[in-house]
Amino acid sequence: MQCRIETSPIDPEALKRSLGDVRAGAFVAFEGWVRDHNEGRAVTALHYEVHERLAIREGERILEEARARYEILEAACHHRAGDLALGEVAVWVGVVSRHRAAAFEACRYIIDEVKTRLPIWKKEFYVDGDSGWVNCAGCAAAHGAHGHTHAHEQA
Amino acid sequence: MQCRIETSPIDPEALKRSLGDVRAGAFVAFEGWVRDHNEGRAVTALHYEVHERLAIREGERILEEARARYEILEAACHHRAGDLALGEVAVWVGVVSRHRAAAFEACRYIIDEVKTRLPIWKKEFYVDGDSGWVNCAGCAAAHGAHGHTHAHEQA
Amino acid sequence: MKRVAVEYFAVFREQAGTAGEQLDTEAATAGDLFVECARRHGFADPRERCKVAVNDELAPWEVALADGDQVLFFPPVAGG
Amino acid sequence: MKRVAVEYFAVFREQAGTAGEQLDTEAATAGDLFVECARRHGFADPRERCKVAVNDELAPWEVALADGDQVLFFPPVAGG
Repeated sequence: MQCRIETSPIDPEALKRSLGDVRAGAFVAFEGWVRDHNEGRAVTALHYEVHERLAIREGERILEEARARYEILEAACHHRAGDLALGEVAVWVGVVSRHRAAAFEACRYIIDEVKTRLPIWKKEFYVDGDSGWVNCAGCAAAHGAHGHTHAHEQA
Repeated sequence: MQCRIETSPIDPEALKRSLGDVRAGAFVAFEGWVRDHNEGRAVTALHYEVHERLAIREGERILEEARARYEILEAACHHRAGDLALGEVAVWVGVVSRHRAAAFEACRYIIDEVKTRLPIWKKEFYVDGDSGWVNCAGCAAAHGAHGHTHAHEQA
Repeated sequence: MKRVAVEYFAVFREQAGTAGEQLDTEAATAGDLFVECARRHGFADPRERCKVAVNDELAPWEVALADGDQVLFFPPVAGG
Repeated sequence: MKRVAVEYFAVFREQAGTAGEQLDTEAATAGDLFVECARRHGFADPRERCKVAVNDELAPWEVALADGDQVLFFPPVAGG
């Protein structure tokens, strides 16, 4: 049940192998990819700021919660920090279980919690040279110039 | 929206790359792995018999159903045929979407339908040298010697 | 009386001892033909859990058979 | 009066113009200190959407501050 913050590209196949278990019949993975746009603006790159120590601690708490709630064998979550290019994997969650229902439910639980609880902040760089911290509602006031007044759209 | 039957090992990373899309923010994958046991018996290997032409046709129908029901960008399903060893990937389903909810729901839909609709049959080989077709209820009579009288357990 | 080509898969092939056969039958529908074949070969799976394809398309059990049809009998599936 | 070490992250760091500062404060709780810092630096995010960690542990806004505490103010998170 490992949560890690990575400063170089995430290798999903290697992470999956680390979860391998002959008792496992099901594996579910989620990957968050850097998209080419967000809230209608063309994005060229992303920067993630992470408080690593607290992010890992909170991430491993979430993994343990998933293990308590669902019949899973193993789970892991790896999140990038630093500068990312379009198409890169920003976050990877993998779960193995005997039966598929538990793996699907646990994977969904983990990514939902990770997105709202880990001390991680995303700065987007736009094609027009502008940039801004992505932080949902509240950023309308903080970043009035960006016009982020509509509901925040996230993968 | 591609469904394929593979006679050699499935390469999840290559399949994932084939779904890449700069608009995509979320990727969800399911893998079914050959487990070391089923219904309490130690399994050493599996053989999948597949009616390839009808399996592909039904699989692509399922993928189109998923596209009609959920807001996804791409999806694919690859299923093995022939002899598999413990730990091998028997089936891979991958879905990309803008937002994660659709990818999770579509991936779950596809694997649920694939397991019940594709003309694919699984023969298990047991550690005691015995073997049997895995086919849920009904196999109690067909394979009385195996004692498969309880609810069928599948990943 | 019509002649049809029947193919068996997985446990049906093993129980029939053959992958397929030419049959002369009075069966009006795919379902009737299945009952006939199941009795002859001792298929144990109930028809509701099996499937039939006629001329390369999955079909309902009520589909009428014609001379020369190709009929595939599928035991309960177990993909994944 | 106590002295605490405050650290700012992401948009808070940019708005404060510093990653951290030593503050002498009368604030009784982390929440009170946040209000003080938010007013001074013009933080726009409402406290309900922000988080605080005191001495390396996430804490409720009601946590009492002691002399020498290390206080981290986190703006709304956006992982994934």
